Order: sequence, then C-alpha cells, then structure tokens
Amino acid sequence: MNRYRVAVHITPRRGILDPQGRTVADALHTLGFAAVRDVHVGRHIIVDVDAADRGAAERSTREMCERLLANPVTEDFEIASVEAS
Amino acid sequence: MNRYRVAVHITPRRGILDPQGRTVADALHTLGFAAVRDVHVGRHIIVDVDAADRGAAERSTREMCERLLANPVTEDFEIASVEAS
Amino acid sequence: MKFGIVTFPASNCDYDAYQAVVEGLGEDAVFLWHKEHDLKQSDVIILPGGFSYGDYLRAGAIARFSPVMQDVIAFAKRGGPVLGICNGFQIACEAGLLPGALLRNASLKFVCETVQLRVENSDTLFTNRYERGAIIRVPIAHGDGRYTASDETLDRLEQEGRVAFRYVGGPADADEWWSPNGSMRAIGGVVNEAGNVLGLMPHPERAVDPLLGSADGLGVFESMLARVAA
Amino acid sequence: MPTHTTVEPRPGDPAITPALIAEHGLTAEEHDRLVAMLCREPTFTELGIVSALWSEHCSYKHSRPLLRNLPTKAPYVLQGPGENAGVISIGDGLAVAFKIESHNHPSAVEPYQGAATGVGGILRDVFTMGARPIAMLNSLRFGSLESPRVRYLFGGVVKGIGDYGNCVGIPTVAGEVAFDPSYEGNPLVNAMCVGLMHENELIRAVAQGVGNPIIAVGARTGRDGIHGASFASEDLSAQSEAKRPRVQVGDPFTEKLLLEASLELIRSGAIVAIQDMGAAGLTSSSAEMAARGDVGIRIDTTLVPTRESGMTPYEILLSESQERMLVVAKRGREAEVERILSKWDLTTAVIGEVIAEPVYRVTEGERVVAEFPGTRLVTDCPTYTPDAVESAAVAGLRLRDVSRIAERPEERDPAWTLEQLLSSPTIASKTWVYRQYDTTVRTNTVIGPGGDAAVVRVRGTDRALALKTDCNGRYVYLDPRLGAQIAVCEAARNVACAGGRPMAITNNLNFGNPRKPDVYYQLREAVLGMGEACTALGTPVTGGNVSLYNENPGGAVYPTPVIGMVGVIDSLVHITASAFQQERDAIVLLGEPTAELGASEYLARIHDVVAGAPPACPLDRERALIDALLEAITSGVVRSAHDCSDGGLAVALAECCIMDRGAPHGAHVDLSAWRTLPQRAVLFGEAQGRVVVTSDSPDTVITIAKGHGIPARVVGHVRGAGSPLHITTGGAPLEISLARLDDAYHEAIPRAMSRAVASQ
Ligand SMILES: Nc1ncnc2c1ncn2[C@@H]1O[C@H](COP(=O)(O)OP(=O)(O)O)[C@@H](O)[C@H]1O
Ligand SMILES: [Mg+2]
Repeated sequence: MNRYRVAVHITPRRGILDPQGRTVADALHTLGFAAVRDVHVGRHIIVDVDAADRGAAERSTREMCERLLANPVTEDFEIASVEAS
Repeated sequence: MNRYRVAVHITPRRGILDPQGRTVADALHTLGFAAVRDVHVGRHIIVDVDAADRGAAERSTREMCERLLANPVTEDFEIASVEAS
Repeated sequence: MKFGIVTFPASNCDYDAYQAVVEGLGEDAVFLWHKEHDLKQSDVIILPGGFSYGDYLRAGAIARFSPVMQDVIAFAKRGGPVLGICNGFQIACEAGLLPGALLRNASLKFVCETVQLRVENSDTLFTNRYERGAIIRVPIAHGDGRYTASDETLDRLEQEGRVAFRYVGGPADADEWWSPNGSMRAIGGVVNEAGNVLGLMPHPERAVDPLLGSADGLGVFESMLARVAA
Repeated sequence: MPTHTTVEPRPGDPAITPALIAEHGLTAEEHDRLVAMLCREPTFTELGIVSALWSEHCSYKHSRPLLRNLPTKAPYVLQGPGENAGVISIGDGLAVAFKIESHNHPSAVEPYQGAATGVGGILRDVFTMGARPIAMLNSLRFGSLESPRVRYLFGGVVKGIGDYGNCVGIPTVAGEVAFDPSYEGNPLVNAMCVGLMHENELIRAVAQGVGNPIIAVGARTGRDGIHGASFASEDLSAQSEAKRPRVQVGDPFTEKLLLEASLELIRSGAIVAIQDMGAAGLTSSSAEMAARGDVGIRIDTTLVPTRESGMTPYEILLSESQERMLVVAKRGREAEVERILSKWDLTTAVIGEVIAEPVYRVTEGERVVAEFPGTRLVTDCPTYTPDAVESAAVAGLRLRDVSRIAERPEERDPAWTLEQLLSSPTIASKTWVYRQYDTTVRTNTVIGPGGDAAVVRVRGTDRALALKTDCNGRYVYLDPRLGAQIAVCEAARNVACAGGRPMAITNNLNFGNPRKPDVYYQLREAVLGMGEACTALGTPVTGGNVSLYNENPGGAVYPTPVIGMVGVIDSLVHITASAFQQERDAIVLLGEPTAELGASEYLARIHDVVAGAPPACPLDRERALIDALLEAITSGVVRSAHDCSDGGLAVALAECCIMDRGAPHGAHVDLSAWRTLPQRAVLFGEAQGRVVVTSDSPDTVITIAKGHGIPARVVGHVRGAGSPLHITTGGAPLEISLARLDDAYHEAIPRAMSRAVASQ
C-alpha cells in the first residue's frame, strides 16, 4: 500500500447562478482590480488515501466524489492531481 | 491586453483545526472508504483577468489573494495555474 | 397518530417539532435516533431543521447516509408521509427523495425573518387544510435555502402541482414572488411525485402559537393529521 | 504538612532563565513568590502553568480587590461569582444560569473565528452548570464603518457569532453595537449566554472524592492558542513554533454534541463536576476544580488525546483547543460516562484522578513534571491595587460647557438633525446584524431583537425572561462612576420596558492597561458605580468577566463595563412591545427633559465633540421609574413602552414610529411644555430616567407615575401609517415623513456595509 494525495476540484455547474463568484468579482472591482472579468468559486478537496497504485487512488477518489463529495444535481468534479506522498 | 484564467487553491493552514475536513473524513470512513487517511476542504477559485502577460496576471491574482481571497490568518493560498484564454 | 422525529447529530429543531406536534396539535411524537434502524411504528416521519454534521461539505450531504435514513427512504418509497423542514428539506434532496438542491443563499448570508408564503396547491397531504392561494406567515432561518433545479424539472414541478409553497410579498405587491434566498421561481416548498414527501425551507413548527407571532404553520400538521388519520 | 518534592527538569525543556521568566509575563516578585511556594526553582512546565494561572485573564489580579465591592447577594441568588456562571432562582423550582465573556483580542486578529469561539466558550460555561442554553446576547464595539478594515471586522464578527449560535441551535435574541474611533484596532466582542434548569440540577465545578477519575471529553488537544513565548528548545523547535496556530477554530458541530452529552451526563448522576477547558485549557480547569474542592489531583499528560504527535506536557497543559471539557466522574461509573459520551460520538479518556495527598501533580507517564502544594497555585496568586489618578484631560473635557457650542446652519431644520442621528450607525437599526442570527429557534422568543429587551418565555410556566446588554462607553469615559451607573440603569430600564422586573446582572469590564493610573482610575470608579447602581436597583452581580489591555496605538478604548441584565416577567400578558401599536393611543412621557447635552450622541455625531458631563442619574429616581413603569404595565394600561437613550427623546419617538417596519405609525407630539429649555436639549439631549409609553388610559398611567414621584404627562398621540412624525417645541416644528425616517434608520448600516471590505 502507498499513500497518495489526491486533489479534487468541485465547481458549480455552468449556468447555475454563482452568487459567491459574482460577489467576489464585485469586491475585487471595488478594491481596484478593474481588470477582473469573472470569478468562479468552487471547492478544492484534498484526500490523503492509501492505495495499491495511482490508478487505484484515483478510482477510489472518483467514487467518493460520485457518492459524497460532489452534488450530481448542481456540481461537476474533476480529479486535479494524484501525487505519491 | 490578453485574457488569462488563473486558478487559485485556498486551503486551511496546517495545524489549524479543520473540523470540516475531519467530519468529511469520518463520513467517508462510514461509507466504507477505510483507506482514507485525511481530508482537507478548501476553495478552488478561478479568476478571469486581463493582463499584459502571464506574469502580470499571476502577480495581480496573488495580490487579490493577499487582500481579499484568502484569510491571512487561517488559510494558505497557491496559484495553481495561469492559462491564456 | 404518531409522528417520528429524527435526531441527527446537531439537529436542533427536533425538539421544536416535537412541541408543535404534542402541544400544538395534541398528537403523539417520538424521537428517532440516527444510528438506529427503528422508526418506532411512526405514521409520519419528520426530518427536522438544524445543522446535521455541522452542514459541513454541503447541507444534508452527510446526514443522508445515517443508518436511519435507509429506513426513512424505504418508508417514503412505500408511500409513508415524510416532512422535511429546513435541514430536513436539504437532507431529503440529497437523499433523492425530492428533486433539486438547496444552495447557499444568494445574499451569501444566513437569513432569519418571518416571510409570507402562498399556498400554491391545497390538495396535497400537507396543505389540504389551507385555502389555495392563502398567504401564511412563517419564520425562516437558513443559510442554504436557494432552491435550484433544472428548467425541465421546474416546469414539471409546476405542471404537476408539486410546488406547495412560494415566497411572496414583494415590496410593491403582497402577491408578487419574492424570494428571500434567491430560490428559483421563489419556490419555498415542493412535494415528490407520489405526493407523500414535502420539503420546505420555512419552519411551520415555529408558527404554531399566536404568542410567538403566528400560528399559520399549524395547518401543515393538521393537514397531515386529516389525511393520515382518516 | 506536605513535603516539598524535588521535580527534576524534563530533558529537552529549556533552562529557567530571567529572560524566560520575563517572556512568561512573570515579574521578579511573582517569581519570588513562586519560588517561596515551591521552596525551589520551578520547572519549565511549572513556569508555564503559573504564567497561565497568574495571567490577568485567569487570576483577575488587577480587578479582584475591586470586585469585592460589588453586591452579590439576594435570597434568589443560588450561585454568585466564582463559578462558571451565576444562577438565580425564578420560582417553580426553576433557575436561570447566565454569564458574559469577552473575546476581544482573538476577534481583532481573526474576527470570524474569534467571535465564534467566544460564543462557544460562554455556551460551555452555562451548560456545565447543568442549564440548557436558551438565549444568547452580545455586545459589540467597533471603530468607524468608514474604514474597510472595520467593515471586515464587523462583518466577520457578526457572521462568526451567527454561524456558531445558529448551528448549536440557540437563538441570539438581543445585544448592542456601537461604533466609535476609540475602538479602532481593538474591537470589543462580548457574548452572553442564558440557560434554564431545574434548581436541583445545579452542578458546581468542584472536584471531590478521592479516587474519582478525571476525564477529558470532546475535541482532541492541538497546539492552538499556546501563549508562552518564542523560546528555543529541542521540543519547541522553530518547526513546532510554525505549527502553532495563532487562532483557534471553532467547531459548533462538536459543541452541540458536547452540550447534549454534558446535560445527559449531569442528569445521569454519574459525575461529580464538569468544567470547560477554556482559557489556559487543561491547566486552569483542573487547578480551579481542585481548588474549589480543596483536594489534590494527579494528571498524566500522556493520557490526553492529542491532535498531533510529539506534544510536550507544557503544550498539552496550556493548549486552548476549543470544544473540550474536563469531567470528574464517580468512581465505578466510568462505563456509564463512557456510554453517554460515545452515544454522542465524543472522544473521552481518563487522564488522572482525585488524590488524598494535597498536591496538584502533573506527570508525563511516570515522570513528575510539575507539582504544587495544595491549592496554593490558585489561592496564592498575587493581587495588585495600582495607583489611580484621573486623567486631567478627561476631567477637562467633562467640565467643558457644551451648551455654548454653536448650532450648525443645517440644524435650523431639526428634521435634518434627527435624520443624521437616526442614520448614525450606533443608533441605526441593527437588523443587518440580527437578520444573520437565528432568533426564533427553540420556539420561545416572544420578542426578538429590534426593540428594548428581548423576551423569552419559560415553557410550562406563565413567566418569561427579559434580557438585554447595555453600556455607553462615552459616558463612562467622561465620568466612569456615573457612566457605569447609567449602564446598569439603562439595562434595567430596557428590561422593565418589556415588562420585566430586573433581577440580577452579569458584567464584562472592558478596559485598557490597568497599570496606567488613569485606566485604573476608570476601572475602580466604574466598578464602584456599577455596584452602587446594582444596590439601588436590587440587582446583584452574579458574575462577569474582566478584559484589560484593550489598547490601540491611540490609547485605551473607552472604558466599557457592559451590563447583561436578566429580568423576570411574571405573566405572559405583561409582555410589552416597544413600537407604537395603535392609532389614537396617547403618548405619555415618564420623566422629563432637561437642558443636559453632555456626552451625547448629538454632540458626537453633529459636532464631532466628545465632552461635557453625562446626564445625571439619581439612582432612587431610576428605581422609582422602574417601579412606576412595572405597576402601570401590570395594571394593564400600557400598550407600548420604549426608553430614551442614545439620541434622546426625538430619536426614541422616531424609533417608536418606524422600528416595526411592517407596521409603522405616525405621531403628533407637543413638547412645548418645555419651551424654556434649549430646543436641541429637549429633542436630542439624553436626560436619564425617561420612558415613552402609549396607552388608551393615560390618566391611570399618570396617576401611577405620580404615586411613585415620577413626573408624567401626555405629550401627543399615535397616528396612522400615512401620517408623519410631527413634533412641536418652542422653536421650529419638526416634521418628517415615515419614509425618510425609515430610510435613515433602516438603511444606514446596509448602505455602509455594501461598500468593500479589506482584511489587511
Ligand atoms: N449585536 C446585536 N445582536 C442582537 N441584537 C441586537 C444587537 N445589537 C442591537 N440589537 C437589538 O437592537 C435593538 C436596539 O438596540 P439598542 O440600540 O442597544 O437598544 P437600547 O437603546 O434600547 O439599549 C435591541 O432590541 C437590541 O437587542
Ligand atoms: Mg431601549
């Protein structure tokens, strides 16, 4: 068994209102960051998991996303990276 | 001016209690993912910004993190990627 | 009639629901412990408000995997009446008992106030003691109450009369849709296809005593009593 | 006599040097006192323990002698100061536990977590008495909302209070917020909790019974909040230094489990004592419980569940990780305790026991790392009575004749002045704040925030509690003794306006550095003034908290002794609203305007002047006013009652018109009876002892008032929602539409907060 650090991005599905992104963008404008065009806020989840190999670590994290970490109705997820640790 | 998409990871600072991460790890164990060692829940922020070049896009996003996006006391941030878009 | 009220870790309106049933309605209520597979022969299940598992990750996401939820889901599938209030609504959506999801309020702030709801369908198991179109005053208190679903789902809910309550009372017009949390189409409560599960963000159990400002929520409990006891 | 043991230095611990002692905040005399107690040099662990227990926060060394002056007794006081919370009996075998606590410094660093953990701590203080928390209050002070950093702090604190209390499911029902530049950089965040119990469930945090196990419950211990200093040693390497977070993070989810589990434990009878591991964590909770019981205890730090590996005894003892409790169980009933805690998924571990030997002993496995004789660790801590001298500058400000300050041209229209005052963030509606608090959970809130005191009914009885926090720091700054008296009287008046008989107070003394003579003077005078008012009103002090060293680069904050008042409403029918209720009701003013303008919000807001003497506040008159008001309310002739405070009579009247946004009322008021007084003093002066009452039987109200020697007269009538607020005085009449009033009062804070925040 090896230890892996898997990073997951969970993002609001396109088309669904993202008030947090909008509010952050507005706040950035007020602070003077006029060049900001758009902001989206999602979750960045780090899972430390024991697995036989990278592939297994990724597969099992994918399953965690499907079952718990992401909401299939409103969110998309993506495995951003898998690193041996 | 070019448009860049900058991705930022904001994570709870190490050593600071992360009740959310712990609760999610416990839940994953209950769901049968016994190999999960630890979980941390942070934010994944995507900033679309106009800038002269990649470096400028990154610098300005870094400043946004320092001033607004990340809590300087409890969170760490990292610029995960800068892509021309 | 016996109401079973589920206590999840950090449920905090379980006791209020209990009081509403026992004192407000004059019926029996029992608490159901989340770790047990025992519905104690309840006729109706209430998933109460609160912050089950701290609402960490997403409101209701973890609670739906509690042991008792397997029994609640089976009970609902058999046609048993289930009322999900606030966090209970969130749990019911996460568990797939109801369509859609409840996202962070559009204001990004927790909001506590008394709102006006219009009864959109008075034929349901949960609303038959109201007049259709009646406007009732009920408190809300939530941070994640923005009802969200695909357009197809929303169209279908409306066609099938499954939008039970809508937020109304815009500044100009008492009948105007006006959602305190950014809910799509100002939806405050929906029922499932079979009509035996209601989820709503407002707290009818907090509106059963005129001393506290409104007794308009009692109708939800009376409606269930009228149908289930019959 | 206990023999003085030798305790070998622990390998890896730093040597005790004068520098290390100084870094631990101990003076040379305190060190000598410690050496005399131990008959030897302390070990590193012992130094840490003492530095925590003798810190201002734990030992009250600069305030304890003063606090002895406070009245603490009444037949209904079941528990006075000295326990986790005070307790009063409210009849029918029921009792109320309540206490206030500050989290000013943590909130200045990290507003969200600082405020949240403050709420967590005060909740634990109340439920460890055996009471179920039923209401939360708070008292907040910030700098000017013009600053983006202040907006960040304000927003974060409010969200932190809300998120924590909402999750645990306790309604936050009342409070106060004021803004003044003196709090810039050092906000005040005080949280109060009120709990209900049966008298026979009262449990005190007193360790007893040789052989009884000591159990750590709840969250694991991490390296959070260990104060100490930055010393180098093997164990406390730079690396562990980096791991030591500057702030504690709250976990309201665990708190809710702790709450339920603690109440179940107390009811089971399987435990002797229970206490929060709050400031100075395991050290103070264990030492205080031992001292109260006058028993010895032994703790083995290797048995404490930790979040990280390699923690030293020093770190474990001083950690301030949140959501942890210390329990003394009855020997033989450990399994029962364990069963209850595991039902609530809480970590538990037996970490020590009560022992016959009169010592406080800490071991790391077999090795003794700290040992103190008897309970002297707690009882021998030093106290100080520094010099007290009033600041000449402040005395000068107080003596200034503010009646000579010229009016601004805009003031020719008093409606302009009223609008300015209503939109002053200190006066403006705090709906932006309490909309973020769950105020209705537990279904007992009869009157939530927005009026005077909040009212929470006591289920199963015909009674209710009236609750409020109050303090005007500017008054206390200009005259500490009088200002503190006014704080008590204002809280009592607010409680009485809701129909409550003021019963008892808790208090939070927020002051600057007590070693400065002018600050110590403020502290001494304020404590004396508070005591005098409490004696006069018959409201003993059952507890409180002292927060000193509230300073910013510009000097100390305004001295702010916040009063948390608990009152009892004898029958639900006597619950009284603040807003106007009914058209055509007569408006009766109890008490009278005066020429006073000193220390007012009017001077601060309109003229940018902080000067003059605060309004007089004869205590017997305040008592008579409260008696008169309560007699009128219980006679059933009062439809609404609202006291005059910040902004004076015009503001109070305006608030009565528009505070209930859903049901506004106009009013027609005639104050020309006082035309000989300066118009601005009549409208905006803050004369004490006044209440605006509405009634359909004004004659009865007036007769009752006169019976108590309180002047009273009909000053106008309530009008419908279409009418303006119209006030005649000797001078230019004041007329203003409800829409303008509403906008000024209700939109000021949302408007300010819609501007950007900045965390830096
Ligand atoms: N921080 C707060 N939390 C909850 N309620 C608050 C807070 N600040 C103010 N309020 C509420 O707003 C109302 C007005 O408060 P305040 O101006 O302090 O009243 P008063 O002048 O009568 O003391 C009260 O009902 C009070 O409880
Ligand atoms: Mg008042």
